[in-house]
Amino acid sequence: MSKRITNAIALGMLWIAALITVAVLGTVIGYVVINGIGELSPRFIFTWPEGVAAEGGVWPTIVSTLYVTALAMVIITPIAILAAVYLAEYAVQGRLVGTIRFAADSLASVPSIVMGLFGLALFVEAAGIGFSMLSAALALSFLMLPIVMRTTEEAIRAVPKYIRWGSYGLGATKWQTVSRIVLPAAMPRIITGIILSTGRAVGETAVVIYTMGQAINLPVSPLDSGRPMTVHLYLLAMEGINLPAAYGTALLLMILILGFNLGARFFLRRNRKV
Amino acid sequence: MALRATPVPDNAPNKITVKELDFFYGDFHALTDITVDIKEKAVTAFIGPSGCGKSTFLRCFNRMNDLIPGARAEGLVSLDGQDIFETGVDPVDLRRRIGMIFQQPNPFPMSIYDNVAFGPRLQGVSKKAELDEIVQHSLERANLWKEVKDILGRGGLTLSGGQQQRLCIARVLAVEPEVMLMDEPCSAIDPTSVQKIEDLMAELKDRITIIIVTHNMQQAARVSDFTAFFLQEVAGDPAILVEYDRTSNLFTSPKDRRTEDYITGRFG
Amino acid sequence: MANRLVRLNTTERGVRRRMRIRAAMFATVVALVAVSSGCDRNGPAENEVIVTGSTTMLPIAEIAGEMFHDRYPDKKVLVSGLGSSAGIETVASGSSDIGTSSRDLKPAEEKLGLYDTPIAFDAIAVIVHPDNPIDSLTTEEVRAIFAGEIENWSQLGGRDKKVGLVNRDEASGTREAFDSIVMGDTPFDRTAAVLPGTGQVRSVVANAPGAIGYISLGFVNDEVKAVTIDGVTPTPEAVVTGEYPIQRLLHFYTVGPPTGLAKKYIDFVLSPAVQDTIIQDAGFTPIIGGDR
Amino acid sequence: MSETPGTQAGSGTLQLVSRRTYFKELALKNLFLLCAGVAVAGVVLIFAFVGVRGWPIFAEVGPWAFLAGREWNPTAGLYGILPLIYGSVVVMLGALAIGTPLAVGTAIFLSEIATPRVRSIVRPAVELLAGIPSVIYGFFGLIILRPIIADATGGLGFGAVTAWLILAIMIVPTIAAISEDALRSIPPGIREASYAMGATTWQTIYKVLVPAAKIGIIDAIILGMGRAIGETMAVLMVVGNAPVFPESISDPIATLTTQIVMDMPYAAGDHRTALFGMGIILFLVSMGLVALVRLMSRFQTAMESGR
Repeated sequence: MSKRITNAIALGMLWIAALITVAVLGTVIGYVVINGIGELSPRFIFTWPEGVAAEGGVWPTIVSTLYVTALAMVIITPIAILAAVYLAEYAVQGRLVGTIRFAADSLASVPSIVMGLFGLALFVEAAGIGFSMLSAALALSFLMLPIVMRTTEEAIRAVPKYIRWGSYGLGATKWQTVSRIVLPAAMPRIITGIILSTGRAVGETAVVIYTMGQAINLPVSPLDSGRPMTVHLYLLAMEGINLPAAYGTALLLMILILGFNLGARFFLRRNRKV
Repeated sequence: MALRATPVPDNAPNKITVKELDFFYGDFHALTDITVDIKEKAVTAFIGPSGCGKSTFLRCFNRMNDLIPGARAEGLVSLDGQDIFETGVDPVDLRRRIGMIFQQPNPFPMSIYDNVAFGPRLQGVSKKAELDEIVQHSLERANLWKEVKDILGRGGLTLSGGQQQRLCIARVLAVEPEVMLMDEPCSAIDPTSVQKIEDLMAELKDRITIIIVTHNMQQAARVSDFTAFFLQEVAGDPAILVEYDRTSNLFTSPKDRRTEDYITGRFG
Repeated sequence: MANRLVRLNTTERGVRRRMRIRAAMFATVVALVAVSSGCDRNGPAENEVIVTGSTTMLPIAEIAGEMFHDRYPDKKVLVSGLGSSAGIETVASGSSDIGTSSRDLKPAEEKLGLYDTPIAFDAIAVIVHPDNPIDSLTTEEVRAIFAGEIENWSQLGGRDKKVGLVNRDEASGTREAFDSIVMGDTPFDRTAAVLPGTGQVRSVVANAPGAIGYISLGFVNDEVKAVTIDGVTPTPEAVVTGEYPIQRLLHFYTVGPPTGLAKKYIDFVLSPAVQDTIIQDAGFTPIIGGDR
Repeated sequence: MSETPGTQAGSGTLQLVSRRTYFKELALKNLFLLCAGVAVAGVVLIFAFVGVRGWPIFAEVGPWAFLAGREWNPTAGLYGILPLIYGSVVVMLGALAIGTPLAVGTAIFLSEIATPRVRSIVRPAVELLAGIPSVIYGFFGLIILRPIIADATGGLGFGAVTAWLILAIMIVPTIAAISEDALRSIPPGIREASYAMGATTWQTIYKVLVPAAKIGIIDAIILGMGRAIGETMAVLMVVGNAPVFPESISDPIATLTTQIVMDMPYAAGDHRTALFGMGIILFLVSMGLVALVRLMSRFQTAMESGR
């Protein structure tokens, strides 16, 4: 076969691979939107599920999802950012840093079901926090930690050296340089990383199923249990009696996550000055 | 030349004294046996081919090299007679007294005002009126006030390259340094702005000791009172200080043949 | 404490059967029940009914409890699902007012002197694809199919088509009932697909020609065909008369005939307001006349 | 020099590092180190808490009976997880076989072929694919894909093949992103050199770029492998959950992850311990894959610096 034909066929295949990827995304989103759009109504969003087949709305599950996500974010953001500051600004390459990085990579790849079992064993049972927003948020924090850490470290490293020098040259201490120059300059990308990790937490199922409980409840205190949207969707889908509500929940979940993703992109584009 | 005030007298006090300085990056020996006295309230230029260690040397004065892992200096560098490498000396205090301007203009990603106020704020100045005064005074000394007085809230990065560099100078002036180190401050900006910065140096030197690293011999000849010529003769060997003299002497009657070769453009 | 318990339990509404409190929550709930019953029962407890027991019956007891509370706002029904045996035990020991059970009393438990009020039938239909020519099976045939001994419909005179077994998950009350009524000591075929929901069993059977599964009678619709068992068509009537074999009773047990608030609640559960709504929505067959 | 106008009062002798500043900076540094240590603590805690709960199963049943036992039947006291390991491996391999060409193809497309405009559509699409929750993939697989597979195979539609298709899509973003990074980190000069020698785009990709990015692509596949083994909800909803060695790829099957979710609601005693034991195995496998990736990058660095 001539060189040019081989080339054309091979490039065609690559096009097809990319097209399949985009088409699958389109199909999944389209399918959820088409089936779910009819369900969406203020009533569906703002009322409680009722009766044995969860007729009615999904309000408590939305609240549970947002509650646990916000709580996890509050817990993990400071820790992850400071950890990234350590790695990017303070650490000297060596065994310690190697260990920390390996641990972070390992955390990032822990199967979520294992994280769920861990949360159950440590927070729910051993620590006695019970099925609660707090237990779920703590378990989710470990999931978000490596993501926020990595994006923050990259963001910090992307701040030009010159800017740092300027600050040191003026007699700023390390912490003054980090807190007044480096972190503010890296903030848009750090926030983007946080938003993306938040999206991950919103979509997580296996971690929260064993840490938050499954009871439908409107959480008020962090010690309250609840049922997040993902678990609600899972139960509705597997039960298979009230599929319309499952489509509606799936669409809401998708809107939330796409919202987080697009929000992060938009935010980054608007603030990318440095 | 026209802007230069009276020549620096021979008996001007030494601001910085360097004796037998050797400098290493890990295993790499970058500078060896440098001995030089920097006169107060004069402009001293460091010239030499690229990679000859003149920037490294400059960064010894405010211990910026501390930030590079594995870098170490042996020998003596003293400021007003005090060893800056002495145990316990605070590099942060040192850097407040020895300001630095870099090759790449590096305003912080914040407003013009905040850029200039950054240093004073570090030192605990927080009163608005006081800061306003410092900011205005510093920008005036950097000849930038007229251009930016109405846009102080705008981001420092929105200025042109030359303006950015003058903003950085204003930022350094705001902390009232005794010495200003300038590491090729004009190599990344347009010629008109270069002129402005050179004028500025002449104005500033009656209050501040200035050391400038430049690869541009004409610039060294224009702005400096003293010039030091550095050279790394063999790749891999440490660089040395070949000759140090009044600029007028060094450019007109160099004592060392290597200096002569360099200034007449035979290499470098 | 009591308040928290209400939230924990009475809000467990939603999809049927998946509403069980997780095994892991077990200890917590037992503790909560013990504590709340401990303090509440000493005082004038006439405003609360404590109901514990069968997880199968948890959703109906709970939702009926909420409706009861809506009707009598000063009365509360606290429901928890601990399993039928625990329900019988707690009511006998006096730490709950009503014990719910999806099975009859074991001989040893009969000595406890509990009073039985059946509140619904749990009848299970065996379903196949509507195009499957097989219309009737015997209990033995159903058992053989689910044990994996009959692997092709041709063995029963049907088409040459592999049997696609659809089982429920082991936490399912329906599976528990089917296991005890149909399978007895015969183990299920473990190659069967295991689905954790009634609706999924129904929809899988509805579009796989060789499939067979079982669901509560109340969930049968025209997407699937419920076969006759031992010649009896599964209808509510056949269930009530006791002719249809795959069925069991759901019980409320009390210490002696129910009195006071417990009686009020039980009467409410037996009233059309519950029987015609929740009981049917949950796939159970109402008790008609309330006795048998 | 004190009479010099403009020089500030602080001139004169150099200040020593103040004790306050020194300790403040030191304390901050250690605080940051502590925060970084949370990652290490996380790994240790997971290992400890899942381990303590799961370890007894190795003692109770014996490691051999647990790992190599051919029957998972907790009600009968049989805790052999071989069928589940088998299920996990079958599901993972199939997903990789389908997903890898798709993902690497997409990565090559993005880095070598797509115009910036096309790239600006495809790349966010790949990233969004990563953002969709696994439960939605599972839902999609259960409602849309399963009936299609059922029609095609004549079975129920639950089984390895359905899981392959869903998982293949789910690992595309992981593999594609890392492969693309690897391809983009190849210096542009290498491409130009190849084109200058008269190579076609495909020859350049196949003979020059892919070999140059080989280690990065293998890393990507290993991480995709980890994702496939660890994925839970989406697989759970489409495999049929029969903990047996299936006769065909369209028969119900179960994996380590799905069996944990199926059994947790009612498991107690040894059964529950066994589920935690499966958790340890999953954790060790995922950590092992990460270690493998690190080893490979060390190997690559060694090779490059050796050259």
